[in-house]
Amino acid sequence: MTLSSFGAPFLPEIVLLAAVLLIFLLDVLKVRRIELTGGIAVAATLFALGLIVADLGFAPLAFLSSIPSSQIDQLPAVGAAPLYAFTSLGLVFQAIFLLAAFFVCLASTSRPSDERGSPIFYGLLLLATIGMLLVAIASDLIFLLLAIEVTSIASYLLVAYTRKDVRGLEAAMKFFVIGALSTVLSFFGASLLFGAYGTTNLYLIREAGAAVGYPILVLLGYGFLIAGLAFKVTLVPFHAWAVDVYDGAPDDVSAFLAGGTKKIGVFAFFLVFLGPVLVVGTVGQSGYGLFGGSVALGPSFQIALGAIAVLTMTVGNVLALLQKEMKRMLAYSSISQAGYMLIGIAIGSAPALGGATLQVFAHVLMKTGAFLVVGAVAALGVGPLIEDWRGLGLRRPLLGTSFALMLLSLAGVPLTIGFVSKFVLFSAAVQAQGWFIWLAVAGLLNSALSVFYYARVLKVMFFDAPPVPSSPATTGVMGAAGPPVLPVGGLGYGRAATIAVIAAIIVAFGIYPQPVLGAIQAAAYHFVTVGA
Amino acid sequence: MTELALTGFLGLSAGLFGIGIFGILTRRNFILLLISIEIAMNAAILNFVYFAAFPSGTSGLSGQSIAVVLIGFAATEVAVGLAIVLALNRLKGTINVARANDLKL
Amino acid sequence: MLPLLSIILATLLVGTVGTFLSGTKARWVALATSAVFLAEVGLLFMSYPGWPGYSGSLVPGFSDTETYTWISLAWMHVNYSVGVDGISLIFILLTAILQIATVVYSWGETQRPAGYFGLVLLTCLGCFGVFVALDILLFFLFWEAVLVPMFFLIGYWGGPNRRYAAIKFFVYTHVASIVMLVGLLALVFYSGATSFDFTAVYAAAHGMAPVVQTFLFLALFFGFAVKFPIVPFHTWLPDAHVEAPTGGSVLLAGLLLKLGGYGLIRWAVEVLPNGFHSAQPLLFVIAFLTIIWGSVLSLAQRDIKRMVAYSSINHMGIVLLAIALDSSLGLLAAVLLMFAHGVVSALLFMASGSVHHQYGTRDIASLGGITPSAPGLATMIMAGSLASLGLPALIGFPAEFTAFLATWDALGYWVLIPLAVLVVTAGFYLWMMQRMLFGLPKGVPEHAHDIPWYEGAGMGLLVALTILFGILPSLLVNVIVNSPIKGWPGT
Amino acid sequence: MILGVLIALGEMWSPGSYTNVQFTWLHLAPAPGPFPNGLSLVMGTLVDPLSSLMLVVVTVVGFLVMLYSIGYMHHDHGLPRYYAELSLFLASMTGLVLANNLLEFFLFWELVGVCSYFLIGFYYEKPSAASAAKEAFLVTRVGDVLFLAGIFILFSTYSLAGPVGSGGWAANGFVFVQGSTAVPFLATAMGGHTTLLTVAGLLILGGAAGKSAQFPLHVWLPDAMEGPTTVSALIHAATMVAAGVYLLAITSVFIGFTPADQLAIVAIGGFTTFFAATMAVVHPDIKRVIAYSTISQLGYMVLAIGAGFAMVGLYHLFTHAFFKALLFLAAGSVIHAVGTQDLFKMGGLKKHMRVTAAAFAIGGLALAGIPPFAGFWSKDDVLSAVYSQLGSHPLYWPFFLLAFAAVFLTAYYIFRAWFLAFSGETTRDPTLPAAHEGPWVMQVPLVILSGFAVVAGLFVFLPGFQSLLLGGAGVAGIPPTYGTTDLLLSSVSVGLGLGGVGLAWSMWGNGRVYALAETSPVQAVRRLLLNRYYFKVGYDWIGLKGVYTISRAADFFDRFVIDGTIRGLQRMFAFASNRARALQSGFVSDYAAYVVAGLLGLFVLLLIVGPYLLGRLGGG
Repeated sequence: MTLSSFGAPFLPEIVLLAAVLLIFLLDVLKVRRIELTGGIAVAATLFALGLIVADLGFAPLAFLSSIPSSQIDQLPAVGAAPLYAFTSLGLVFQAIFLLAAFFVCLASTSRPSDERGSPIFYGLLLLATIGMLLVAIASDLIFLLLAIEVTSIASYLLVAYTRKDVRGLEAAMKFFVIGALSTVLSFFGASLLFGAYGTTNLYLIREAGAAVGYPILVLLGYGFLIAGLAFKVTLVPFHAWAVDVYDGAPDDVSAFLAGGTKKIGVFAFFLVFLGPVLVVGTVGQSGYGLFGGSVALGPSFQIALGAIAVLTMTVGNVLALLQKEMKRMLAYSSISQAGYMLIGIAIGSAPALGGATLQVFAHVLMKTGAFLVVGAVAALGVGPLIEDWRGLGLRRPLLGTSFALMLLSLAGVPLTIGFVSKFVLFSAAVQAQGWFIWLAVAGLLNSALSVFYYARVLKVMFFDAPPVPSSPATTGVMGAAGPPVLPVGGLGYGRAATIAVIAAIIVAFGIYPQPVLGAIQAAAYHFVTVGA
Repeated sequence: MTELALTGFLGLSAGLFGIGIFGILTRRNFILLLISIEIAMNAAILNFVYFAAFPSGTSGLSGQSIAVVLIGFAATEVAVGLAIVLALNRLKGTINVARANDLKL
Repeated sequence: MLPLLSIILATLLVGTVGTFLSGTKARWVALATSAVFLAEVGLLFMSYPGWPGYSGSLVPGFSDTETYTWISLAWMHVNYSVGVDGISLIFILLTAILQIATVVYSWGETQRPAGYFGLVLLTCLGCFGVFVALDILLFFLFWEAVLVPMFFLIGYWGGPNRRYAAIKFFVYTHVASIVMLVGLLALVFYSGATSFDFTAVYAAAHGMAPVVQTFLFLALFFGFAVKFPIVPFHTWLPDAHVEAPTGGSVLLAGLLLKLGGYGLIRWAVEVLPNGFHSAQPLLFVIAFLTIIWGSVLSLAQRDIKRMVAYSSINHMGIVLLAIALDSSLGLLAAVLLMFAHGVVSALLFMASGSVHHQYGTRDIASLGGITPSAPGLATMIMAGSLASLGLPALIGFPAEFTAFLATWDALGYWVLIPLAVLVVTAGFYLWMMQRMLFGLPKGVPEHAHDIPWYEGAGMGLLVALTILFGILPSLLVNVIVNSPIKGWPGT
Repeated sequence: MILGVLIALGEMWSPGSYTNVQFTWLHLAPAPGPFPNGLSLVMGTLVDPLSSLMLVVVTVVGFLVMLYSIGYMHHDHGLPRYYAELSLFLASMTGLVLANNLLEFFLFWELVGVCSYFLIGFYYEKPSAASAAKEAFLVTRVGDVLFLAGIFILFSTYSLAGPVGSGGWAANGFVFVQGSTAVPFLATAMGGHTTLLTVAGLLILGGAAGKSAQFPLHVWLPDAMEGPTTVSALIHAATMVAAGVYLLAITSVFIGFTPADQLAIVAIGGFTTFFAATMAVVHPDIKRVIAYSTISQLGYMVLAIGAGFAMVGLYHLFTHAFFKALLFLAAGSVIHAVGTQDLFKMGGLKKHMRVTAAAFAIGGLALAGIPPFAGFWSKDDVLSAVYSQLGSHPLYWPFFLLAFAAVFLTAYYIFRAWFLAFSGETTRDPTLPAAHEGPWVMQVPLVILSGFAVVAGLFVFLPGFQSLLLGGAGVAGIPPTYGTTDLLLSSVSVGLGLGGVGLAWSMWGNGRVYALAETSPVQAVRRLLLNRYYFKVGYDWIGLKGVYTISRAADFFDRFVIDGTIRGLQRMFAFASNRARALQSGFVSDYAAYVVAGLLGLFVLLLIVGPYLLGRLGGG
């Protein structure tokens, strides 16, 4: 018998919530050993992940499946206005989110075991994860935005959870201000749409389609909404906060923000512009041109998104070129990566959607991994500048190799997942033909541009001579005297395992992507065609 | 209600929103910043209320209920914001956001 | 029938990994791998028509093909699909030869030998893959996979300015391959073939509108032209060569440049005939430009490596010309030329590498009369130069003869341009020899000795092949002309 | 050698051509294009009158020179290299002679070129030798390139020529086909194509001129004297330089020249005879004097072939090979003895070196064309051959006369050399070592060659040899006939020859030295001649300075313009990146401003740009 007979489609969220409560309870009881709290978090995310994967139809775990397949990828009854709906693509995204959360939880168990803030860290992290999971099943604009806010508020606090670190607090402050501003924008846009359609339910909005009283309200509303969501996805020019935040936040938190939370914005874009709530293409037979005449709204959304995508990729890369700090360089590169995902949204075909989703998956692996490596290296006592990494690749071959793998994957070098995702994405762009091929060209040229700074890091890590051991940057590193050296050459089991696993996945799916790619494409296909 | 009234209401909320945005752009004091954000937020909430006043055949969340929810949400947001600024104030001794710019370039 | 190609790939893969892991014993592992590789290539030839001792009838199309599904979606299908024809066989043979020659030549490498030999093998692996790939993604994959090891070879084992050269090389070629990738994708999706397999694309592409074909051809051509390299996209080559370690230069000139020519033949000229024809005039202009430019510039170089590098540009220009002729003879000539240039330029780069090891400089003007102290080295340089300037009974001659004969047939008196350039080519080689080998000893240290045995062995192998195939070019030609192209028997 | 002579003898008994087995060197299956029946390039051998004649020369002289070298070179180092290269040369030369198609011919042609390169540079420590070797290779290379172009034209123009059903010339490997009658094969085979045929002929003439040092590609041969004298004797007098003449011969026999070509050939040959002779008149270096005379004599052969009598040209080649080798070896033994090449330092050597003196004198007489020595017969045939063709084109006249004038000069300069070296009482430069004869290995070849120099011309009267000459397909050999015109011609030329000798005796005999007044206007001419009409200077200027300057300029362009643009692009990105980073000011208010600006930008996109583009593109 399967769990679904209990009719518990929200089991993953419930599990995480339970874990949160348990952790805080233990905190109250002054039980703060990181092995324990972290263990709980790891177990919870892992179990939730298992549930989701089961729901996705992964046979070996079928006994775990909690959502009856009859509820997946179904349109609601006519006139019904559900707050949530299960789509297979949503489940894929939930899996991806949980994966990110799981990696971060696992890796962060390697922090000093007596750290006081650990319960808060794990609690907030799981809370944010719950919000992300809710985003993935939303089907109502307000529900969606509130779910996003759950994540946002949790992550504001997460950035500042140490409460002692000025940089962290400054980052949190900036994060909060810009975040609140974008929230306002999103809600204002939602209110305009509510005015235009008389409802916030995405299904009903799609049914209403072009039959609206005030198309200008639709345009403005979506304009505000794009601006609001763009904050999450860190699209230029709504990106400025991200660099400072990723830089200022604790490494593990940066990993979670860059690898995890920003992806909910991507799925929000999917919901608002594609899929069951397909606005692109349905609105617009009779649109409203500013200079009179009728204009298809959908295509002009596509043009706008395409423009933002190109802008985002270019600015992100150009700014990353000369960065001296490793974390800021990674932050900029993650901004440019967001541009690639937006390409998929701008195109809006099933292949493109699948490509973007694969890009999200790849990015979760690469960025989470990269930031975790940064954290690990920092824990070894190496400074924040790229220069400080001189010769690291030769002194720590395995660590260096896995980081090199992540960078190469970010640069889109073959035999890595990063190459596959870009390849599929750009194939989709070319396949869509029309002017989208220029998106592919722009994206590819950008990835060429990005090679500059990734290659620079590789050069520093592998070609340059290591700094003289006496310099402060390296005292206590590399097994010399210094802070208590953790197992696995100062990395700790959790981090070492996570990094190794991520590197392995990057290569494995880079060589044979069919399993994940097939599932994602199928889900994307359902997502755009269901009910249409 | 008439179209005219609606445009008037819309004008009001647009004005509120504009004031809020202007405040966000110009204020350096974190508290004033928070207040400006709330003003702009209220513009959105007001919108929901007016549009709810329109008779529309569609179902789903009603404007009023959304408004109520959003008011509650705004409160939480402010709470979090204050928490952050308190901690910041404890460390830097100021709530001037312009003074917190160590992270740049 | 064994999946020979996959076996070879596996051999190289295992050998590479083994070399990386085998520390100071790396050179032995590398040597063993190369030997096995060579033997397997021999088997491959035995099973191909046109090779003496082949006792089967001629099978049209590609032979030794294997196809397994790799990525299969509703809208795109990618296969692991490999196969060879006469043309690719020639290049595979070149790969095997250069690999073993390089390994032997670099026997004395002391700086992180494991990494060095591993990267050498990895480069050869990539090139082999490019030559056998019959699927666009697979092709592109190996194509890109070649860059990385070469990047590290230049960047770690290279000369004083190696970092700049390495990054320049990587970015240059990477940009090119990106444009090429767009072209390849468009090739698939505009032709309506959802499959990336060569045969499918080949079949579908012919139906495309000439305009589209032209654009696609130009995109692909740009990608290949940078690898060639073609003026004005050539400036990465001299820097890369000058900075690269000898082994790196050898593979760079011997194999990487050939990727461009092979790609052009296999993926552009054959697949997009209309685009090719409309682009022909452009190709001719570029080819002549490259021929003249390369040879005139090599005359100006003081660094012998730079000189050889520019002469490579000149030779590859002739290759482009031969391909652009779109005649059966021209194609034969192009393939022969690339094989010849592969062997000869490898030989010359090894020789200049030895010069550097022996005398600490590669500056032609500051050396002189090295023959008495190092007759072996002098002989190698002389052999390489004579072969490179197209002396009969050495491998360069049949290639250039056929090339120019084809040029005359297609273009008439234009052939006088490359012929005149031949004189210049002879000029700078002879001048180099006069200044460096002859005359009174200059820049030669006391008790200067000849090159070590392994360097001699590496070069000797190449010299032997130069002579063998120069006297019996039919060994190669009979294999080449059994390819399924240009109405040759293999069709 | 023995084998070579046997083949030649066999050829004498039964004229005709034997082609034995050949192997395919490169084969291209039939395919659309210029070679519809396919193309094959083969290596084979063809023995016919021409080749057998050359074979005799190559083998005999080769053997004698080898013999001579044992003595001459014994105190040089690097002897293994010397003999290896010499043997390689002989092998290649034999291959060239026996080649049965133009490609194979070209192959060996290049190989002998390389051997000559190596051998000229045998004393590679001497910069002058290394430079001379390079020069020789380069100048001949120019000729080779022209020759190659000629081959291309012939091959593709006549790819289908040949007996019907045979698949055509290309399919059969372009082997030489004997014209059935006195008409060359290809000229008739395709009928038209005369323009192309003319061009091809001129290009081949260019090749021959390069190899045989004809004007204007003559500069390399005098410098080639940097090599050992034996090499000069074998390669640069008897065999390799003659290869050009041989090429013209087989071309005229098997392929055929158009009248325009013939005129060009006559012009080149006739002019060169005189041109080279003038330079020999004043030169102080004994070897170079002989070298110039070689150029001039080659001119005679070319002249004959141009006039349409290939066998006559070869006949002169045959005799010339012997007496010119003789002269060189004699000069060699002189140099061996006194260790200098400067005629003005020698003198009075005949007392110490009777054999050499006699040999040199015999060679000189032969060269000067004094009967009954070898040179007389063949040169006389050449002249009468040209004379018989004077009617075919008025322009033949001047070159005919130049050739006649050259006879006089020849006789003069060679005996000037003889008197300067051998006559008189003692050496002018007392520092020279006491002269002595070389060992027997050096004297025997001198004697043998002297014998040839005397009798070689008379071979014509052997029936076998005569048939050999007559058997040369496609052309009529000219055996000496004593018709009135020829008698006249012969007497005139002999007269000129004697005159030259006489002049030489009057100026230089008995050790006299004729010093030209510094002020006399003739000095200008002398300087002009000594500087070889400034040809070498000019070539160096064009070839080295000119091209090198251009290439330097191109190099500059390459480094700074082409590569510079790329680096400029890189810098541009760096600059942009640097500037853009300033936007990341760290002030949260700025970030908020960006957000609002972005919002406005979005509205512009959605409300203005989007509709506009859609209007242009007509929908997404």
